[in-house]
Amino acid sequence: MKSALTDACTLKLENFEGPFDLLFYLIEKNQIDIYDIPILEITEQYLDYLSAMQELDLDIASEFLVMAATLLHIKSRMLLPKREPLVEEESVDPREELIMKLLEYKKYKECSKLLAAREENWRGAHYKLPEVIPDIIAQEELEVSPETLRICMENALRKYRDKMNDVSKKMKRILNQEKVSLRSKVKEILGLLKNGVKLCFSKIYNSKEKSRLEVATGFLATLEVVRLGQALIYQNVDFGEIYLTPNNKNNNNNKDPMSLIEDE
Amino acid sequence: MGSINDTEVIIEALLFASGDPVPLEKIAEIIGHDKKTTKVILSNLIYKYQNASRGIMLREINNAYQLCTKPELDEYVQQLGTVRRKQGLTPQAYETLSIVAYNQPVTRAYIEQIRGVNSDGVLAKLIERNLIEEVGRDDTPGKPKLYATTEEFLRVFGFSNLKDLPPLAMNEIPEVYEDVPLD
Amino acid sequence: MGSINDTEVIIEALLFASGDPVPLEKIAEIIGHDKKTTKVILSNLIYKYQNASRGIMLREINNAYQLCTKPELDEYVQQLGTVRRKQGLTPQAYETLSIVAYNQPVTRAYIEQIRGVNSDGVLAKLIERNLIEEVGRDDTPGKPKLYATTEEFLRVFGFSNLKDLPPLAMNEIPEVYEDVPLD
Repeated sequence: MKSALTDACTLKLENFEGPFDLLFYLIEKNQIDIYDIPILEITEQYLDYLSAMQELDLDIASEFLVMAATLLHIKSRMLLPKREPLVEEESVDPREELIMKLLEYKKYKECSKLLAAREENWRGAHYKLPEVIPDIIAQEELEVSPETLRICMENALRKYRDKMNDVSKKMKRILNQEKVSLRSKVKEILGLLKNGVKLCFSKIYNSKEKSRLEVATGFLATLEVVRLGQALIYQNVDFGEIYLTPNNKNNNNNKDPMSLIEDE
Repeated sequence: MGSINDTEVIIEALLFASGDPVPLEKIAEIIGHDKKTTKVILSNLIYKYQNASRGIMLREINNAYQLCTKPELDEYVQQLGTVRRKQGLTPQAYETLSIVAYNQPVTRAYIEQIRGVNSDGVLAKLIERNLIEEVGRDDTPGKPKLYATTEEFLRVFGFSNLKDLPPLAMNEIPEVYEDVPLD
Repeated sequence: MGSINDTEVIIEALLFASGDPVPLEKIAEIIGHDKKTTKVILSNLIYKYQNASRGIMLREINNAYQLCTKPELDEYVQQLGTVRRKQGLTPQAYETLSIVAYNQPVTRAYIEQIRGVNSDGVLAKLIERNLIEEVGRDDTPGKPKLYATTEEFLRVFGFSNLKDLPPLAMNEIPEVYEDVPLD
């Protein structure tokens, strides 16, 4: 359906910046008193515009739809039979909020026309590009001192050496770790067992004196020594002390037990 | 046009060479007067340029001074073919700009509340044209950005400073709201 | 200064807006006079500007006309220039400069190895200040640039030559090879 209305507002539609703008257009077109908006009439016209927009397949911004809902809501409240208000506050005109918003909007709408006119006028003023004016370099001497130069160099070198030292520290760590290798621990235990005494695990690898790594490796080494048949292990209670005694019945007595451990 | 004294001669040379606005302090420093005296000289000069048979005029923008051609001579200047005709703004832009100008610094939410419509795009355009700028964040939840007009805004709309903005039309108080019952 | 008539007003606006010289033909076309009349008007205008209390003058260059500031006002115009103050060296600049000074000629890679940070920016600053300069390229893969200190460096530090650099007391540097306990 292509109505006269559709034709009339084809050009206009896209120019409405928002629902207020459209409402204003309707108010001005109908020469309506903004303080006494005939809500029935305006709502009808507003919805007509929206359907015209739909006919034209224009995207209707959600704000327009929200306003439509607001108008319908106000309309329904206006249509309700007037009851005796129970409290004074309830007698508020349902149009009040809308009117206030429209008035606020109107202020800026009018101001924007004024700004547009001013801009139009001042657009004719032309400015000149700046001339090339060289920078003034203040003739101040740099404040420098040869000693600072020396100190900076020494500090830089010190920092650099410290960094290098960090690397050697790392090397030390690696070497230390090498000391707690399984192999060395096995050797250590075998050495102690040669004396033929009963060993207390917690005495050889006291966690208060040795590093965690050493205790752990020591434990693995203990198991390894048992596996090699070089020692017997027993523990009286769970989590109790672990004892180690030389295994005198082992068959490999003639061989060097160290040769049985694979190289790590 | 009255005689221009030496100080005015120097100021003309300065402003011509600069092209850009020159701050009052800088002019005062160069001509060797205090700021107050310099301001009087400049105000006098603005008047002289305006009323003399001159093609150029003197403008004050945010306490800085700049020469430009008189807007009414635009038709001739356009014929040079070298100056680019600046495009006007859209109605949305003027509308948004007036809300920013009179309420600055202002959040996007405030602008949208008055306009009743999403204003992301138009704000971006105004920032792009250097008419408004972000000036910080509001101290409310979400810390929304605050916008204010720029010096370019003053230039484009022919204001010396924000005090030049014409007063906003006050709403007449509708009768309906006048009979608020007294408790 | 005599009165400037409308034609002269237009010409002032044109020349101001253009900044560059405007050919006689163009001016004639815009003010709607023939070239001969226009030339008379312009010659008259040159004289007027010269003798009036004006900060700007009109000059003819190759049958084109341009406004410019009067040369005798140059001392004032120069003061518009931004004053750049040389600041002292930053600690980074000092450090880099000392590495260059004591190890020159030196590559950027060497400097960065000692400093442990990228030194592009600080090298550029030192070159800009004319304290160091490129003196060739190293004969290693990639042919990196070599830097050395300048004459300006010697002058600023008050050295006669590089032998004046204060000797380094590197013995003070402690050897740190202590055992580090595990955990």
